[in-house]
Amino acid sequence: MGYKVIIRENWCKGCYICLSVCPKNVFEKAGLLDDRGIIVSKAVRPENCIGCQMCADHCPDLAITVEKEDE
Amino acid sequence: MGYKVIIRENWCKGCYICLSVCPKNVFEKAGLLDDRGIIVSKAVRPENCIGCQMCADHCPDLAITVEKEDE
Amino acid sequence: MKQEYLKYIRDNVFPTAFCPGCGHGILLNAFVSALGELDYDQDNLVLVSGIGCGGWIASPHMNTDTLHTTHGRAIPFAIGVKLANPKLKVVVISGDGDLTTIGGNHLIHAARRRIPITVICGNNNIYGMTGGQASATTPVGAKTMTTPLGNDYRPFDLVKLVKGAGGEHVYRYTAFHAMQMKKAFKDVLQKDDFSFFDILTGCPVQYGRRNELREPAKMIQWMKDNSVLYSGEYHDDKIMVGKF
Amino acid sequence: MKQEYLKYIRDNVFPTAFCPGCGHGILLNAFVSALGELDYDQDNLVLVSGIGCGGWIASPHMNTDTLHTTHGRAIPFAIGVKLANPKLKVVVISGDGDLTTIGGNHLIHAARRRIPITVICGNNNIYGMTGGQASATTPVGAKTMTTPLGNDYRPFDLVKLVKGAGGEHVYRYTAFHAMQMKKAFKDVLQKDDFSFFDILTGCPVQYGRRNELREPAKMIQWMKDNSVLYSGEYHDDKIMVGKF
Amino acid sequence: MKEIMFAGIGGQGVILSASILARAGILKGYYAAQSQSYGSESRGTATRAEVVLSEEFVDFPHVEHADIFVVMAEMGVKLFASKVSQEAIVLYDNSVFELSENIGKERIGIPATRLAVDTFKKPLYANIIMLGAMMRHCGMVGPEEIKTVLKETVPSKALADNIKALELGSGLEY
Amino acid sequence: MKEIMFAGIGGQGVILSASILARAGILKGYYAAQSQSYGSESRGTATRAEVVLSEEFVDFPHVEHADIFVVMAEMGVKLFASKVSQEAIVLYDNSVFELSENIGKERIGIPATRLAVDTFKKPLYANIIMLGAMMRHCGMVGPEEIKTVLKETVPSKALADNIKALELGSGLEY
Amino acid sequence: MPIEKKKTHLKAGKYFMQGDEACAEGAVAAGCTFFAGYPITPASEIMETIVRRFEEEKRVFVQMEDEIASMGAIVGASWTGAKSMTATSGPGFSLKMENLGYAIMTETPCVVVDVQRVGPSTGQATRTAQGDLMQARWGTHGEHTIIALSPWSVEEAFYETVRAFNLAEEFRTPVIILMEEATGHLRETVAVREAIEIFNRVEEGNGAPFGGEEPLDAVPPMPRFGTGHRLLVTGSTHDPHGYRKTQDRVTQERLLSHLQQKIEYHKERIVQWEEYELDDAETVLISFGFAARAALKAVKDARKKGIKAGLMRLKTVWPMPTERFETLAAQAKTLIVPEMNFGQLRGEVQRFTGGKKVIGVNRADGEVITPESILRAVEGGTSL
Amino acid sequence: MPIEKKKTHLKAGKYFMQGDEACAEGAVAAGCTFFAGYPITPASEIMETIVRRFEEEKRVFVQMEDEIASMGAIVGASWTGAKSMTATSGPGFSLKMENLGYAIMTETPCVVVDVQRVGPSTGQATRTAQGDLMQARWGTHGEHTIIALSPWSVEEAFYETVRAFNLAEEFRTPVIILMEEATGHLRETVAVREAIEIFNRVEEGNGAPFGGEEPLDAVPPMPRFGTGHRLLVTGSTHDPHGYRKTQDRVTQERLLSHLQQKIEYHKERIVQWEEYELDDAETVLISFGFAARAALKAVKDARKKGIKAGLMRLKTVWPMPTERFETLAAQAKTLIVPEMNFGQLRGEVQRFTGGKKVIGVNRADGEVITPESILRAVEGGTSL
Ligand SMILES: Cc1ncc(C[n+]2csc(CCOP(=O)(O)OP(=O)(O)O)c2C)c(N)n1
Ligand SMILES: Cc1ncc(C[n+]2csc(CCOP(=O)(O)OP(=O)(O)O)c2C)c(N)n1
Ligand code: SF4
Ligand code: SF4
Ligand code: SF4
Ligand code: SF4
Ligand code: SF4
Ligand code: SF4
Ligand SMILES: [Mg+2]
Ligand SMILES: [Mg+2]
Repeated sequence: MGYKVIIRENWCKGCYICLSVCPKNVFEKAGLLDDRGIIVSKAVRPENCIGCQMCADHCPDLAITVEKEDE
Repeated sequence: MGYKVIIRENWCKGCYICLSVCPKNVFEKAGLLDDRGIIVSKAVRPENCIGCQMCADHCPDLAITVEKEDE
Repeated sequence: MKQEYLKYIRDNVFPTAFCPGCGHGILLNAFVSALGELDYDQDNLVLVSGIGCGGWIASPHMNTDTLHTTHGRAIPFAIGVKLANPKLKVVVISGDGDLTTIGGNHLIHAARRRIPITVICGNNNIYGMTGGQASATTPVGAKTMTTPLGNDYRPFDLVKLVKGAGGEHVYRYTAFHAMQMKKAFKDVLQKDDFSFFDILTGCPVQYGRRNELREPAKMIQWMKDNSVLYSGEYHDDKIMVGKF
Repeated sequence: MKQEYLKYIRDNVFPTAFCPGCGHGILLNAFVSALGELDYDQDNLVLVSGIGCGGWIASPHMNTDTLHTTHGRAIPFAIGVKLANPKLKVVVISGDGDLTTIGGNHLIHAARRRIPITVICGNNNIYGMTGGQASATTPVGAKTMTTPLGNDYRPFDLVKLVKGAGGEHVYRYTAFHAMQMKKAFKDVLQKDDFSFFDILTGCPVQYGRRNELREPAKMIQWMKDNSVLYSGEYHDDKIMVGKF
Repeated sequence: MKEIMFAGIGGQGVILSASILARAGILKGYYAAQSQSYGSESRGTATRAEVVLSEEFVDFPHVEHADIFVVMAEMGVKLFASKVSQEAIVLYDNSVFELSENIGKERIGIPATRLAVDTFKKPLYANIIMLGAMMRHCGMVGPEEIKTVLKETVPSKALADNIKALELGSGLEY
Repeated sequence: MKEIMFAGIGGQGVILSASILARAGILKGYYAAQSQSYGSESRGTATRAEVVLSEEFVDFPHVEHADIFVVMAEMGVKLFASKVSQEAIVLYDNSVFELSENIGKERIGIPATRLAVDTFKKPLYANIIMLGAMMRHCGMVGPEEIKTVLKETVPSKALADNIKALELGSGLEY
Repeated sequence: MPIEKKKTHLKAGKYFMQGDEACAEGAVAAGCTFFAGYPITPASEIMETIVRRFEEEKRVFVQMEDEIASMGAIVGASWTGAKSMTATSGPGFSLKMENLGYAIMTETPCVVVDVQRVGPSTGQATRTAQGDLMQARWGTHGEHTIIALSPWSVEEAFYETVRAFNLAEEFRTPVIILMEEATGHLRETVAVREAIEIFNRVEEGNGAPFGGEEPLDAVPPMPRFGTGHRLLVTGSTHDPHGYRKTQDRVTQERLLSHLQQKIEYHKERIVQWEEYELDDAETVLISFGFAARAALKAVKDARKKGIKAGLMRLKTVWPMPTERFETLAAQAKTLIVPEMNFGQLRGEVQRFTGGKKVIGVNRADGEVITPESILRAVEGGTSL
Repeated sequence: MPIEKKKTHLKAGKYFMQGDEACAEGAVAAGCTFFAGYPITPASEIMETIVRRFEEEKRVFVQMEDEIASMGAIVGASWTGAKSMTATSGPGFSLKMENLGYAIMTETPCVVVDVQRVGPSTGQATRTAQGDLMQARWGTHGEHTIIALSPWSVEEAFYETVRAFNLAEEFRTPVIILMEEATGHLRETVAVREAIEIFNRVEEGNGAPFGGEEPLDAVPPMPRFGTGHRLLVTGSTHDPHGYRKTQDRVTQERLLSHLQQKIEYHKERIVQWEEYELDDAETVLISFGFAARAALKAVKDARKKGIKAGLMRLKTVWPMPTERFETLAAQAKTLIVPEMNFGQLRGEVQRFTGGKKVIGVNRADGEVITPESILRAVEGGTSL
């Protein structure tokens, strides 16, 4: 059983608060600018997620949802 | 040695606070209405005055001065 | 009031326009006497007030520069005077409706910034001039024109309000405490700090009339009976007086 | 934010107009999540705000009745709503400039009267929207557009101010305390009392930029490092958080 | 139509007098208008109260040329003399001041304040005494209407004194 | 007289570009006027900046018919096309969008954002790259004036990159 | 039309009331259920009456901390479906200006009474004036339109207050009642009718809750808070659904046009005036409020002297019946505007006279303007 | 006259400034030593510049808690002898109205800048408008008079601010500077002259400190606080010595007449305008502020097409040069008023045209009015 870390990419503004609050280092900056000129956050290590919701609760753009993976 | 209790009668409005604060019962209401329709306060027993200034300090109309009598 | 202190008032406007027994007059008396006892330089003093009977304490009675402003706004005008010429001593004297109801924001900001002015609230717990409506300091249960069945809302405790806003040098006295008030006025007149006075003056006509304190002497007595000198312990059910 | 809580926001206005990392968004997030966790009836909730970035937290983002009013006046409008229809839950969410600088009088009077509304101040210690001028909560020494050499004036401690005015149910959290904030929001959403929140949101762009907190993550870290949970003892040199 | 003007200083109750008169007029079925002027400095400054009684709606509801002028303080005379008709009856409190101005047609001194102090030990009902005197000259309202109004307006414990004052005024010999 | 219009979204620095151009114009002794429009929602909405350069005072200081249109975001095209002269040169960031509209006389794609990211690892100097390209077409100001202005306006640690960006833009082959 | 004939709360018959009191009774009759106020001479008696009557009627009265807050509170209350009102005088009216503009912008029905006293500034609190006529129209910033009524008697203070509420509801806009101290403090006979007409707010209907849709002059429905509409109300420029559009010129233009047209295109339902002896009048007087009573007396006195004078008396002062000004100007040899200020109405009339000069009879010293002074001007004007 | 030729604080030469900045520099040049402000778009840059310049010049800047307080503070400061100023935009301007009236009533010199944005209410903060023209005249309650200036360029923002201070001091009255966002945020070339003329306040002189003495139009001397004059300053009706007279009609009348006459009787020193190509103009345009620049361009374009058009451009908007309106109306075949509102100036001009209809070119959508739209009206007007 794991967690799904969903980022609504078009809502993300690249503030990287999620990177800093995640205890499991799940996120990284995406390499590329999107068409708004933003380098969004990516959940690159979702398998490490412990579902603590720190990222989801601290995202100022309501861009993150962390859900329990359905088995 | 005594005290002179001066009332500026035309400033007095007849609130009788002086009557109530004087520890020595120096004041009385004057018997008659003046031409403003007010029954002013009178220092009828100045000889009792101990110069405590309660009346002078509490008169809302700044109408009372209590001075040491010049010998 | 002493004869020599007449120079601090404009005697041509006496008798005052206040009702008989109006406690604002006792505040006036104490302030004039404080100046007199200090032989204060009246030409370096600017008195600022708002609108209301309390706004008339200084204007026109006091013989200094006076600025009788708009309702609730005395403090901003006073700040303009003080900041533009810091050498002047600037004292605001006005009513509870004026300074704490419509004007509450200016009061708390002045306290927060500790602008070096003195603010004296002639607090009669009501709007006297306009006929006796409830103010922000009207006690719960008190009858006013706008609360004929008794006031529902809690009043400010002005000492707590001003201190909560960051103000220092906060005092409270009643009209009964004419002498203590005078002494405290003398203290702050010699300083260049922010200070605040909650002076319970009592309005026999608009407040007293509706609340069984119609007789000025009775009002003074009531103040005496219900106040307690502050010495470290604050009782919410009493009128705490002193320095806070 | 959970997927199911999307119904509490108007997703057509997302992404928000806030700058990247704006702490107001964290407040929004917590409030939406509080509603979600309570499965709160959004049609019985009226959100009132003033002008400023803080005034945008609710309007247009939240999918409830919203009343985006004039600068500083959200509370009086909210009182009109609440008194005219006491069944509604009325929550004011706005900025520090709005609620405590220009609007401070309405705040203290609402606290005094304990009008049963909730007031949430998105306090970023600055005027964000107008380009970073000092507000009544800007710390001493902080650089702003209007205090380029550092702010001289003491800020309000909003907890003390609101309590000094007579308010009860007073809370403070920072953007770092997203979860605690959410829990407290849930508590007051279920009550019909006056309550007040000082939520330190942080404005990385207008405040942070000038005060070495340009990176949102750094700002959050700073909040974490400088705050202390209140448990009876109040330290003026720390950001005290919790219920007061 | 009759125009009646009352003048005095704050606290003398001239507005009350006017209002009683107007209400009494209403009871008689007249159109009535009553106005006044007083300052914020409502204590110790000149007050004026006016009543217009008429069979029908009156376009201009203020006194233009008072038919009756009731004046209780000297400062009222000068201030308002211009609004007094040359045909007017002037009733003034001659226990308070002497009327030197030559206004109106007939000038009648009523020692209302002295009578009030003598009778009630306070100047309080001087205005009602004057009202009583005025009533006789106005002719449009009678003691019945005024008493009815008094019953509705004054506190019950003061009613008897008010009626006494009214009768004192209306019964005066002069 | 030349009218130059810049368009983009908030944060792309179009106002800065315009202001640099205008100041450079002043250095050359021209009259310059520079204006802009942006919302309170200054983030993510269309921004327009205008420069008018002239030998003498210009009555109407806004762009009526832009001689040069520098556009860095697609939403700027539609919004401001009506203010572009039919004779205009249009410079657009073709690393951000493709210009489908048929505006102006000549349309030149400049991959400014891509160049900026490639060179400086961030999109920050795209506006200066565009400014460099624009300069060639404007003809009223040269690199010297612009560099002088840059020296006065940008933080010294960013100066070298800014100048590099300017030269990148002005030296482009197309 | 959502107009209802309703029994007046007072028994039909004659009353003796003060103008302020009649205004408050009018509000009760009109169905006002929310009043927020702040004391000020000479308007406090409105609040005093409201306190007493609302207690009896179980409606909501609140005394706020200032006039700004009072204005805000009545707008908030209005969005819950309440008919709401505030009352003040000059200094307080000035303070309300920002939130008055908010009510205009958000199309919030409410009634604002200004009992005019002598200004500028604190002036003379107990003295009468008509100095706020132009302020009522232009006191708030930005281009806008307003409705203002001017009762001339205590009886009209009652009925025009009812009309103010009806217009506020029908056109979703704040309506100002401009009274003078002279009327506010006047006690006078008031004939109360059996029944009055009430306009009930249209809460549900076609279209979005804010204007800017076609037709531009249509008044949009106004749902109330708490009924699932999830309303977006804002004083910033907004589209018909309430979304802020602070960059978009089309939205601004449509919104402003809507706000103007919903009133200007329906002047026939809003603008009321009375005419006295105008048929053959060569001297035409135009006036409003208390001044018009003196003017009417002057007209009658003039007629007695054989002067062909007549009076147009505005009941609605904003917008004005400008077309009628034009026809009257064409008819008149002399145009006279008596008012208790330095010529505010005169200036408005002057625009529509085809060049004919308008004579003012003005007084701004705190006393009511007199029939005599107006008659003198009538006589002077005819002998020009 | 207490006029002094003073070296400008800036070196003579050409500058590139924003309108807001130029306004602040004008204040510094004029000798303003006290500024109280509150942030608002699009006026904040005035405050931003003041902060920087006052720091350098050791003058007093204070950011107050709101616009009401800012207005109060500058009045208080003025009584200490300081030249004082505040700056705001629509919503804040509305809030200042009560204290603006106080400044008028107490004859307190000060300068109030309103950088106009789109209204009503919060409207569009970053967009331009001329919607506050009438509010500047009538926004505060009670009969009163005002002076307002309207610079049309950044350079004029500088010089008209200097003139505003001079007029404020000469006539002891608040002076309003009505700018548009379009000018406030415009960056433009400003030529700063070597020296400017400064009016120094008359502190000692004949007569009492307040008006109402003969002659009524004379400006009384204004002593400062702290110099032994024991001044009585009040916004209530007062006699020449400052004593409150709130019952007395004579005092009120004299005071009001004084406040009006000191400005109206000296219009020649206050009212300034410019004329362009009017000598033979058949189409006369009248405009102000930013709109006038578009109008001038339109006039020049029209001339190129052989149309005899000319422009009158108001620099002083209140009071207005009404006599010149009359002569121009007599000369013109067509009168056109372009402005960024729904016709506020047009309405004023319309009073003085002897019946000739004035055509408006109006725009209130937040964009600047364009020469093209005005030219179209000029062409349309001539082909009527
Ligand atoms: C803006 C404004 N609102 C209201 C008033 C009316 N007003 C005059 S005095 C006053 C109340 C004064 O109360 P307070 O300050 O307590 O003084 P008091 O008369 O009780 O001494 C009010 C509301 C006003 N003058 N201006
Ligand atoms: C009456 C008025 N004054 C000033 C403004 C300009 N203004 C808009 S937002 C704002 C400051 C908002 O600050 P705050 O409430 O702290 O919100 P933030 O943007 O920091 O979240 C100001 C002064 C206004 N809109 N209305
Ligand atoms: S916290 Fe949210 S907005 Fe910020 S980078 Fe992460 S996903 Fe993006
Ligand atoms: S839920 Fe916790 S562990 Fe998982 S991604 Fe978010 S912050 Fe990291
Ligand atoms: S206290 Fe003063 S005013 Fe009152 S009765 Fe005594 S002397 Fe008169
Ligand atoms: S000084 Fe004291 S003892 Fe003497 S009269 Fe006054 S109160 Fe009485
Ligand atoms: S009304 Fe009250 S406060 Fe005013 S003068 Fe009378 S007693 Fe004093
Ligand atoms: S300016 Fe500050 S408060 Fe406003 S959106 Fe940006 S970060 Fe947030
Ligand atoms: Mg009081
Ligand atoms: Mg803030």
